Amino acid sequence: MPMNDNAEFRPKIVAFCCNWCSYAGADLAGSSRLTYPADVKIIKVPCSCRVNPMFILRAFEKGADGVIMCGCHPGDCHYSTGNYYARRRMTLLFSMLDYIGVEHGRTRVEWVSAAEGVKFSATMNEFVEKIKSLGKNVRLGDLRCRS
Amino acid sequence: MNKSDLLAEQIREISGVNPKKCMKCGKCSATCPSFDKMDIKPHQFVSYVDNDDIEPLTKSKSLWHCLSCFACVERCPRGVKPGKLIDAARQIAERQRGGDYLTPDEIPELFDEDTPQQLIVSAFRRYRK
Amino acid sequence: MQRIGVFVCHCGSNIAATVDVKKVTETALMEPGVVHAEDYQYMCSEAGQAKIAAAIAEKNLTGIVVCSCSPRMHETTFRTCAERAGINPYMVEIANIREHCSWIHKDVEEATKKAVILMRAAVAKVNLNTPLKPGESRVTKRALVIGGGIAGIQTALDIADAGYEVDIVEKTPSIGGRMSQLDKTFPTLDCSACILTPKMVEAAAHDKINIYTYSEVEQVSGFVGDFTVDIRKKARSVDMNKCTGCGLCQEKCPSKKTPSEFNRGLNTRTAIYTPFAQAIPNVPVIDREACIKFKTGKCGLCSKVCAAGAIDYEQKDEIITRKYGAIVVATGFDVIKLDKYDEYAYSQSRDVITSLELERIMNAAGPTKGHLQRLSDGREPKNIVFVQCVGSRCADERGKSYCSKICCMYTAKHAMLIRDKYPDVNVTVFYIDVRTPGKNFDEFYRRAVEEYGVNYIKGQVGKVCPEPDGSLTVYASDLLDNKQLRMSADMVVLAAAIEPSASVRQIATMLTASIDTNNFLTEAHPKLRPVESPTAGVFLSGVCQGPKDIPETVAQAGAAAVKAIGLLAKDKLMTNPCTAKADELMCNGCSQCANVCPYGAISYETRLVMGPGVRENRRVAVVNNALCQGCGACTVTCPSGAMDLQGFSNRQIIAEVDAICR
Amino acid sequence: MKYSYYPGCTLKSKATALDKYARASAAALGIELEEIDEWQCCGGVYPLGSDEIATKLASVRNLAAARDRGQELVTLCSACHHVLKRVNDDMRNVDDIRTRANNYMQLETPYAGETKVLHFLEVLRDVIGFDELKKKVVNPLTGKRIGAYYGCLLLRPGKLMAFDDPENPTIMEDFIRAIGAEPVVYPYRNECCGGYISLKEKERSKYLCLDITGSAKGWGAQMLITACPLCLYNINKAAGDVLPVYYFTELLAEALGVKEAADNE
Repeated sequence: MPMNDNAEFRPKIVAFCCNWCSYAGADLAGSSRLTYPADVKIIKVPCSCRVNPMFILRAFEKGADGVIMCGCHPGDCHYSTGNYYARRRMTLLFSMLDYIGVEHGRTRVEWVSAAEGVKFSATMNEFVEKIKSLGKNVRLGDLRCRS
Repeated sequence: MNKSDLLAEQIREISGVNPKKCMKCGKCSATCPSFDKMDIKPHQFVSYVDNDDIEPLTKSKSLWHCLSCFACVERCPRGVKPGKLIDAARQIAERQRGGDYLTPDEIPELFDEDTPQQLIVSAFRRYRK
Repeated sequence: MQRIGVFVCHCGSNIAATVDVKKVTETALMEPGVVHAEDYQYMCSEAGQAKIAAAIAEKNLTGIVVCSCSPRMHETTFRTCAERAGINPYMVEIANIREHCSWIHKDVEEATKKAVILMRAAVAKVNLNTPLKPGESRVTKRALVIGGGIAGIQTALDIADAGYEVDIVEKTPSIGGRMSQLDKTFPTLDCSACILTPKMVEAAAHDKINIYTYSEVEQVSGFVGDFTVDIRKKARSVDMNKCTGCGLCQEKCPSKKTPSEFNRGLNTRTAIYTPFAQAIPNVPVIDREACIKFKTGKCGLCSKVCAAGAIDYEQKDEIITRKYGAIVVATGFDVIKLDKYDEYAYSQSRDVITSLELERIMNAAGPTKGHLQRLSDGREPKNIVFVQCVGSRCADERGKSYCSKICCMYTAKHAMLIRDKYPDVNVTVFYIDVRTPGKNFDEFYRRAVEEYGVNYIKGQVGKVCPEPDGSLTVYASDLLDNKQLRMSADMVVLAAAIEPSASVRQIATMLTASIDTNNFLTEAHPKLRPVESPTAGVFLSGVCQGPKDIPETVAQAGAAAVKAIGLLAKDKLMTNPCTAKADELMCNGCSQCANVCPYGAISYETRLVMGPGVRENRRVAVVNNALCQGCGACTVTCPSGAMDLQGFSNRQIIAEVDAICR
Repeated sequence: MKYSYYPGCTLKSKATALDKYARASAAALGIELEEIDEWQCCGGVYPLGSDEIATKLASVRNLAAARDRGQELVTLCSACHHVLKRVNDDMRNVDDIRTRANNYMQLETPYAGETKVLHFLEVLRDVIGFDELKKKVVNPLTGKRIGAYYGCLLLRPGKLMAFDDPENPTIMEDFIRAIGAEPVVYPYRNECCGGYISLKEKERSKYLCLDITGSAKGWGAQMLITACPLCLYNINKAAGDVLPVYYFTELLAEALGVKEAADNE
C-alpha cells in the first residue's frame, strides 16, 4: 500500500540497546544533544544476545514499522561473545522476515560503542529516514492492534 | 543569502572541502612550490572561505600559480585539501568572466619545438573555461 | 496487582523545558497499576527521595517508576531510596526521559508524547517485576597490576601499603617502563632515574609486592572479587635465585648486534642482557632469537663465565595461576611508527629522530653518554628543529585524532636543556598551538622562550629534505609572518604521537573491558568514574586510559589503588540478581544453554520434577547465580523457552514492546 | 598477457620515445599492449571541481572502451594515468558523477568504473615482478647511478592513486635495481617540476627544476628517469645541463636489448 502522505507518516520504531555499549552510546548522544526523531523508543537489554527474535516479531505484530538492534562492536561485547550470537540470530531472522514481506530495510543491526554518540544519532536518523521511505508496515500486523 | 555567502556555499560545494576542519597548522603553505608567487596563501584560502570572503579569492593571482601538485592535499593532517579550494575558486573566476589567464593568441610566442601537447592541454584546462 | 508510584523529575529545566512533566504525571495515573503519580524539581535530591519514601509509606506502593535521567546515572540512587523505604530495590524502573528524550528533541508536544510512551513502557515492566535478592560472592584479598611502569609501580605501592598483597606483571625484563627511558622530567627538570629508581627499589623490597617481570597475562576468568588469572612467566634462561647480577655474562656475550629496545634501537645490546643498569630485577634474560647457543647449539660462553651457575638453557615458560579480587591495568604507551610520515624523512636520515630517541641521546647512560650529537656523523648539531604534533591531531588515517598532551611540555624541556648545556646551539620549535595547562607549565614554556632564547614559530613543517652535505633543509610555514621558511638544520626532532601499548587490545579482550577507537581503555564514566573500567573489579592507571604526564599518571595510579583497596577491603560482594533461571517444568535438558554460556554458569542435574501431570526424574539445567552475569544468551538459545532472565524476563520485555507500539 | 593500452596525445608526438620503448619492452616481456580504438585526450589535468562533468567524459570513453574489450587499461604518461585513475574512481564511487556522465553519454552499457587502470610500472611490479624482470635483462646498466623522478601525479593523492607510498616511494628505485643500475634516493623526487606553469612562467619552473636536479646530482645521480613528458620537458629546458633526464622505458628497452630494434622501426 503506497503511502501518499509520507510527510505525515510518523513511524513506530523500537530500538533494542545493550546496556553496556549502545544504551550508553544513546546516553552520550543525549548528553551531546545530538538529535534524532522521537519516533525511536529504546528498550534496554543487558546484551544484544538477550533479544529474542520473538520480541521483534511481537513488535511488528503490534504495529511497529521498524526494529533496530544495537550492541557492542564485535570483539567488544561485555559478555565476550553475546553480540556474535545476536548477529547470527538476526541474520537468519531478517532474511526470514524479508521473505515474508517485512523488507530488509525495516530491520537493522548496528554496533554502537559507548563512545559513539555521533554514530548512534546518525544511525537513528538514517533508520527513521529509511522507514519513512518504506512507509507503514503492513505485514505481520495483528488486526486487533490496528488503530 | 547575499552574494558572498552564495559564492562561499558554491565554492564549498564544488570543492567538497569543509573549511571548518582546518586547525590552522599551515602545513599546506609549508611546502607549496608556488608560495612566493601567491598573494593569498594556501592556508589563507581556507580562512577566506570559512569567512565567506570570496571576492578576493576570485581576483587572486594565486589561482594562476597553483600547480595542482597536490602536495597540500596529500600532507594536510585534517583532510581539508586547500588545493581543491583553489581550484574551485579558479573555476568560479573562469565561469564569471570566461577565459582569462591564457588566450590562444599568446600560444605561438610561448611555444617551442619541444613543447609537449600535454603542456598546452593542461594549461588550457587550468587557465581557461 | 502492583501498586505503582510514578515520579516525574523536572531535572531543573533539563527535562521540564522540553517535556510537559505535568501531562506525563497526569497520564501516568491512567496507567494500569498506577496508584500514585507526582512530579518534582529534582527527584534525586534529598527532598525528592523523601517524597518517594513518603509515597511508598502512604500509598503502600509495591513498585516505583522514576521518569528522570539515564538509569546509568541514578538507578542506584532510587533503588537505594526504595530499599530504605521498605520495598525491594528491583521493584524500581527508570524511564529515561532526559538523555533519550528531552535532550534530543526540541518540540514540546513531540517530546511529551515520547516521554509518556517511555513512562508507559516502564510502568508495563514494573507491573511484571518481582523482588530480587542479590547473592553474595567472596573477595580474594589480592590485586593484580598489569604493567610495571610508573603507573603500575605507584598503584602497587599504594595497595601494598594498605596491607594487601599485590602482583605486578611486566612483559619486559625489568620494571620501570617509559619513565626509566627519560632523561629529565618537566617542569622541575629533576632527573627521571633519580626519582623513579627509589620507587622501583621500594616496590621490589616491599613484602606485600610480588613482581613478575618478563611475564604476560595469558588468560583471565571469573569476575569482580574472584578473578582467576594465568600468568606466563617466559623462560629467562637465567635462574633468578642464583644470579648475583655481576654482569660478566653480558660482557662476554659474543652476540652483540641486537638493537637495544631500551635505547630505541640507537645502539645494540648483547643476546643476554639487562635492559639498563638500574634494572629491577638485576637479572639478565637471554634473548633466544639472538643467542648463538639457541640458534646453533654452539657457544655457551655465558654459562662458562657464570660463577654462580645461574645460566639455564633448559628453562621453560611457566604458567602461574592465581586468584585476584581486583585487577589494575597500567599498560602504558608507545610512540607511533613514523613510516607513514616520510615527508619528515625519518626513515631517510639518521639525524631525524623522535623525542623519545632524543631522551636517550641526552641521557648520561644513553648511547652517546649524554653528549648531544648527530647519529650520522657524531658531530654536535648547531641548529636543531623541533616539529610538534607529528601524528597527533590528525583527521586522516595516518595519525591519531587526539592531542598527545605531553609533547608541548617535553619539547620545551628539551629545548631548554639543550640551550642550557649548549648555548651556541640554535633551537627552533615549530608549533601549531602550545598547550601548557598544568601547574607551573606555562611558566616553564615561557622560560624556554624568554630566558633560554628558544625560537618558537607558529606553523607546521611540511617537509624535511636531507642534503648531500649532511644538513637537513626544513620547509615550514611561519603563519604569523605569513612566510614560507626554508631553514637549514642539522638535527630534526619529531614529537611523535603516543598511542596505547599494542598489547592493550588483547588484555582488554581478556578482561572484557571496553576500549575506544584509539585503543584507550574506556572509563566507567568519563568524569565521575575516571579510574574504573565499566567492567567491575577492573581499574585503570596511567596512559592506558588516555594521554597524561607523570604527575597525572601518579595521581591516577593512586586513585586506581584506592578504588582497588575499597574493593579488597570488603569481605563479600553483592552479586547481580538479574541472573538466568530455568523453569524445570519446561526444561528438557538439551544442553544448548550451557554451550552458549560464556561463564560456565550452567550445569545439569537429574532430579525429580513435579508439576501438573508430571512426576518424573529428569535432567534439567541449573544456573549458578554466583557465576551467571546475566547476559541472557541462554534465554534465546533455549528451544523450549524454559530459560528466562530475572529482571529482564520475556514477559517484561514484551510488555515494554507492547507499551511502545500501543 | 593482453592489455588495453592508452598512449595519450603526447606519446604520439613529442614523447614518442616513451611510447615506442615501452611497446618494444612489453613485447620482449611477453605483454601485448593493444591500443584502444579512437582514444581521446584525457584532458591533461584532472578536473578537481566536483560539478565538472564535461571535462571527465573523454576519460570515461577511454575507460569504457577498455571495459568493452574486457581488459585492464595500461597507461604510460603520468598525467594520463592520474586523470584516468581518478575519473575511474569517481565513476565507481561518486553517484552523482556516475549518473550524470552516463545520462549524458548514453553508452550501450552504462559505465560504473569497472576497468582497472594500471601504470606500466605497476604491470612491471605487480604482474611481471621486478625479480622476473631482472632475469630478463640482457644489458644490465651496471654502474649507472640513477635518480627516480616521480613528480606529483604518479603518487598523489596517495590513497586514491594507490600507486606507492606518496612520501617514500620505492617502485622506481626497485625498477632501477632490476635493470642493473643503482638507485639514488633524493628528497625532491616527489616535489613538483612546475607542471603547466612553464608555459607562462619559465623562471618559476626553472627554480623548482634546479632544486630537483641539484639535489639528485648532489646525492650522486648521473641521470634522472621519469614517466611524464611534461616533467621531462621542464627539467630538460630548465636544468638539462645539470643532469640528463630519460623516460624510464628507454632504459628498460636498453636493458632488455630491444632499444636498437625499436629505434629502427
